[in-house]
Amino acid sequence: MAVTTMAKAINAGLRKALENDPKVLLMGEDIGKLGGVFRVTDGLQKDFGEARVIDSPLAESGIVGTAVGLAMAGYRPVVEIQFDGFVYPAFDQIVTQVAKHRARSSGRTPMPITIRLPFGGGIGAVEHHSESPEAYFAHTAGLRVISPSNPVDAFVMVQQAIASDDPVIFLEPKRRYWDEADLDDTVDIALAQSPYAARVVRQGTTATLACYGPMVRTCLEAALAAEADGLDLEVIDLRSVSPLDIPTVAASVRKTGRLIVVHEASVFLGIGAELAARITEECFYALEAPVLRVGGYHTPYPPSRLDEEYLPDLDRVLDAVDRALAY
Amino acid sequence: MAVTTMAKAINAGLRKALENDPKVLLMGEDIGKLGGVFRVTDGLQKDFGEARVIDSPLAESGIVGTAVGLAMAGYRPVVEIQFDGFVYPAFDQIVTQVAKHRARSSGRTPMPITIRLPFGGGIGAVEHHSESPEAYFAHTAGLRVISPSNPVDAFVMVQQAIASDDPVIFLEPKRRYWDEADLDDTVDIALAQSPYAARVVRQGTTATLACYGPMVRTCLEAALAAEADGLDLEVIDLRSVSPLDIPTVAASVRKTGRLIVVHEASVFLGIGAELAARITEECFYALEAPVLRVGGYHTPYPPSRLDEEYLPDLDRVLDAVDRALAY
Amino acid sequence: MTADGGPELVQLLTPEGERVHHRDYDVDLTPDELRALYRDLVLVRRVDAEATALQRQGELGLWAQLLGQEAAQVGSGRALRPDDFAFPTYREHGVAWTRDVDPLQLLGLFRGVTNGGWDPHDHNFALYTIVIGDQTLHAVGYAMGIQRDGTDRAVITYFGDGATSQGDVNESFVFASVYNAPVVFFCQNNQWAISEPLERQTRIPLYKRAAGFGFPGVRVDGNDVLAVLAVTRAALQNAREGNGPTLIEAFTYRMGAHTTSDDPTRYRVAADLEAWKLKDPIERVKVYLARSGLADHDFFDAVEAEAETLAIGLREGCRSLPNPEPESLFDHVYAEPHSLIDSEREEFVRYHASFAGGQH
Amino acid sequence: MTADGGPELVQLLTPEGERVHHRDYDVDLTPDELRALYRDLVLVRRVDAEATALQRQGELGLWAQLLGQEAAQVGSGRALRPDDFAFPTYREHGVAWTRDVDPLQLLGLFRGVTNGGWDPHDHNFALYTIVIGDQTLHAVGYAMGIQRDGTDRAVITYFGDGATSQGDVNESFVFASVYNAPVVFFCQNNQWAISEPLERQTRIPLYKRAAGFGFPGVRVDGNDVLAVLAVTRAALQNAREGNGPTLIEAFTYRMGAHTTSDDPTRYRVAADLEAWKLKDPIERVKVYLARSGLADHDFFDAVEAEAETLAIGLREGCRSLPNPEPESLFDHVYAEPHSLIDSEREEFVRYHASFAGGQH
Ligand SMILES: Cc1ncc(C[n+]2csc(CCOP(=O)(O)OP(=O)(O)O)c2C)c(N)n1
Ligand SMILES: Cc1ncc(C[n+]2csc(CCOP(=O)(O)OP(=O)(O)O)c2C)c(N)n1
Ligand SMILES: [Mg+2]
Ligand SMILES: [Mg+2]
Repeated sequence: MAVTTMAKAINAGLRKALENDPKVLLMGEDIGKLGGVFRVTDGLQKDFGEARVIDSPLAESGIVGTAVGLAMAGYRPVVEIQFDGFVYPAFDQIVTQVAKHRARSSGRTPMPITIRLPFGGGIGAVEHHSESPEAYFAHTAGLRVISPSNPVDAFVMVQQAIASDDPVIFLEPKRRYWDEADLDDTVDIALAQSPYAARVVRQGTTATLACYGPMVRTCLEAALAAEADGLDLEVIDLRSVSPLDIPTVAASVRKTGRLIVVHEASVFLGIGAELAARITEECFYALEAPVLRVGGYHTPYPPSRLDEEYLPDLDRVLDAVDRALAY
Repeated sequence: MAVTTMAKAINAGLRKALENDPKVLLMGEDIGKLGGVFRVTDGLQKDFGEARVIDSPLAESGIVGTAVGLAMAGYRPVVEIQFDGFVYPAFDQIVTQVAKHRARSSGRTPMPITIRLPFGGGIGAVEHHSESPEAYFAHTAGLRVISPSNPVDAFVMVQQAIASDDPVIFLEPKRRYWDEADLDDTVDIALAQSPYAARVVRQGTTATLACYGPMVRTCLEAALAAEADGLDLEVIDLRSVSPLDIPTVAASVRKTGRLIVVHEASVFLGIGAELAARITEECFYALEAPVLRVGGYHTPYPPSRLDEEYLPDLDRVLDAVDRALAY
Repeated sequence: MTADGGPELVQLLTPEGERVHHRDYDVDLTPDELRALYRDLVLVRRVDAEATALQRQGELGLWAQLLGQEAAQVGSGRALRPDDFAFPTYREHGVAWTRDVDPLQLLGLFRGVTNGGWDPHDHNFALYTIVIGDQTLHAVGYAMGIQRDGTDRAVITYFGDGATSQGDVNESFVFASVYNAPVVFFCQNNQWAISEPLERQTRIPLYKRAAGFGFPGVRVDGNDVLAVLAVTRAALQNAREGNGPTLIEAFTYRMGAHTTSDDPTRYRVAADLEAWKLKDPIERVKVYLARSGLADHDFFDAVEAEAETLAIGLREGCRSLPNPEPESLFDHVYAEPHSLIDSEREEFVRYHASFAGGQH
Repeated sequence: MTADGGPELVQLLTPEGERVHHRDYDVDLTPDELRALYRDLVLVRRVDAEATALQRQGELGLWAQLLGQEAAQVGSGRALRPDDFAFPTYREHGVAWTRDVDPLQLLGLFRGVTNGGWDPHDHNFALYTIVIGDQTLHAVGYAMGIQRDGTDRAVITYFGDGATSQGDVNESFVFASVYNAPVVFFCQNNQWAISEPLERQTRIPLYKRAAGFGFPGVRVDGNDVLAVLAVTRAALQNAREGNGPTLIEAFTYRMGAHTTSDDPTRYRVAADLEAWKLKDPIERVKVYLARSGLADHDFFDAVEAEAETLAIGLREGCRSLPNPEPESLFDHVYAEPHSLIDSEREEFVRYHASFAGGQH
């Protein structure tokens, strides 16, 4: 047990994966000596060598495309995309090859590839460094899309992603890299909870907040603040956005009657849309208000001086709760 | 007035755009002498020359990227992507540049680019020739995404797309290229209905079917068949999937109390998810059943011998109507 | 650009069937090996012709013909070791033949009963790749795997002249060069990308592209099976010995349409076709074998007969290729259980059962 | 690869300030022009230093330093005609200076008050492009527009050594070559892509990449403002005359960190830095001007004084750069009315008004 940041927890998870399976490789830009721009791979090239921790040429399609070939050759590539806004050059390889190749080969050629993607805003960065592209990947059959909200999950989930024979888009909430928690790095991932199961991180009765990644902390803070107004909010950390754990959310909504989905990504066709549609179908008679969504606007991510105006925060979440309760 | 196929109607629309504005250029693979693999640009290079109807090198990112530069230089590029499955190499240029550049430049540099994309399945093609990627573009702020369902709309809407100072993803329902209709090619597009307005193509009272592109004909056929069972279905041709014309759909749902959204794209995070979420919010008390969705499964588009099992058809639409009425 | 490939063209067997020598490349083949190459060429062409016919008869939705490219594919395919790995496009039926893929398995994709067709690992031959250029990066990645395995296997990847414009193909050159990967880039320059002539993709010979990335490029007569074999063997050997990638431009011609849906009369003149007919990849081998007394009528007749049998088997096999089970839609999308797939499959089964039940 | 750029390096002014001659390139500048170049170099370096300081003081969120690349940027920028068009990356502050972009406008993006900053059309200088390589295709497209306009303008696009690995950059080479577009590809090889040395992107000198695509490539001493000016002028002239693209590799060194968030001590040795200090792009010009009596102390002092004033103005201007209006989020996303933007803006206004109303 030691207090660890999320960045260090992922580093520890990667280290374990490299230790446990000689076929695991890390690939990406600046992940070697520099240890990545967020230092998530710090020290790994030194300890595992340049053949297993690979500084790639500056070409995302090339990185993912060669990862596909390495997977065909029996390796388990873990790709780091430096920032969310730089994943698009690799979109064809991800959507056309990584996602579909297993089905194309009738299951003969699995794609055990993990694509690590620091995502989300709130770090005062320049354009392309604050995006939330998860919906693109969640809409793509063949991919799994998960995101940890805390260091402990980060440590376990990154190892589960790497151990999976399915390709996993692993979304790292970059603004939570420095959040700390007590980490027991001896936990056996085989016994850990499935990364595709949502988790109720706060019990409540008034309404349900569903969120993932960076918004989990925001929603917990909102729930805490709401206590003052006598509101008892339930908070669910989805953990996986593809697939979605509908039963866990539905069970909560049957209890609270109200659901608010919160994410940084644009609301229009964001994860909240799918969750709203499904939960409404599952819990039609239990819902006392329509599922409300709090998220990004239908605009490019703005200059960072507008981070706070753009990103969902405690107040916007509570405003939605008020609107839901007004029904 | 002459009976025309959708392919020929688009050809006529492109011809008008080339005639009316010397800044309009067509770019794409095999659009010159061959006239495109669907002959949509047939004869245009012969009549307008190689400088305005450009056979591009085989590189989609290059085609869209150079279109961005041409737009900056004051031109109106109309890009043809040969098939839906080949748009992904251009995804970065579309999402990062075409969609965002106008906002980045505070409106100083518009992106009057039209990207023509034959989309959808049902033509018995090999892999990558039957996809429905519209949700990726609809989720992307800065783009407009529209699709005609018939030759007359195709003729008008392609000209409206080209005339727009915003970038437009123009989805051509390839399996309907050979559908015919009477076309009056003298219509003034300035006076035509906005492409962003949905159209009620069949009045009804029992339930509402919302659809676009290739599914409009399918839904009209379903509505006709349903008459026999005494069901009076209203059918809405959305025409635009980004933005969505919510008022028109909401008005219909307030009347019918039931909505079924139909599209070929995967249901999970497809257009139906957004429409379901919004209409439920708008018409919470008017809905007698949850919004139901009929669409593709969460799988890659299958080998073409499974076209019929995969694609929504009359029976699947009516099955959903039955389920909606069962509430 | 010279229509005949220019002086840099490596050739060991002229269109007239004359065996010539080249300062850098040669092959020393036994009569059996020479006859075997001829047999390959004839059978591969016959498979292609039969598949084209099957498409005309409506048994296939589409077919991408290799007519004219037999030597480029057989020559390079036969240069491979069984444990080498090959990454094809959608036109490498001749290479598939050299990798012992049953021709019938090639038809599945074009008939629409599968998106794949064979087990890549049984044949060290990847599935066909339709999206232009994608496979070249897979090849480099696979070669990076070989480097880590520490074996002396090599990889070959196929692509066309049009593909050289794709970013992915050029990125594959960068990665292969930087990592010195054991990969051979085999470009079949058949002069056309559907309707676009070579001039739409480059203004210099394609083999020169390699120099810009720091590895050797060579242009070989793609209709000369011996030259292709020699050049590809050398490149593979180079890769095995740790000398990194080579780009081979096989200068050839697409004698047929791009695919059975294409109409070349819209964009190219018959004269070119006539000129290239004189450079037929099979005829020159036949002449050489006959002239040099390495094969007689009986041999040629036997190969023809074998081709006939092969064609009949293919015809029958194609018609009896089973359609996929509807429910197979949901198979293999994921390796591990997936709640959405499970619920959609359930719903799918319920829905189809509703017909059986005559509900509709 | 030779650390000194090798014999192919075009140089007109040695690091020691000695004017040398080159068989292919030369410039004939008046004393005024030479002094103007020196002034450019000094002021540009000062702008960069001041911006770096402002970041340290928390006035900027980030800054990408050009330290060491002044000559590459000023030399190429001054080779342009006002009506030529330039496409920068995020580091071309020196080029911006030559395009009369107010240095203050460069800070907006790094302060986070805008994603752009200036009117590209006023300066014929595109907005900074952060996504590596994207702008090279825009440059080729713009050049295609010029061809259709029928003018003799030319385009230049900047990118780094790392960018040469991107598919888009190589596709831009293909399109420029095939269309013979009037564009100059100006690659500042500063030896590093963040922490990755040149060897991660190529195993041969970058200027040779052009040969693979059928157009000329030249390597110039990127720290020699005269050589850069001469080589870029020649390439632009070539483009104007319809001879198509040229790749210029400006061999230079990133003297600072990649950006203010970077820590180069993790990945490179101080010795390199020391070696390159001896090749400083400004010092050599100063020595040359002084030795040849083209400038005296008064001149050098005056430039220093001007730099000081510029810096003060920049400091004050930066602090007073206004934050964007919250509601401006919704401006300019679309040119024409958009129902979703309108409803979100309404909701946004309602929400913020609710605070004013003290509801929360
Ligand atoms: C990314 C992508 N864009 C477009 C296509 C459509 N297409 C299929 S084959 C082809 C031409 C390929 O030409 P070439 O690379 O020379 O190979 P060839 O067909 O001549 O063997 C095109 C444009 C595709 N399959 N993939
Ligand atoms: C597509 C993309 N991938 C990654 C990045 C992150 N990144 C920013 S600068 C940089 C290095 C660029 O190196 P180079 O091209 O040599 O230009 P330099 O910074 O040295 O001027 C990287 C990897 C990016 N901006 N865009
Ligand atoms: Mg070809
Ligand atoms: Mg660099």
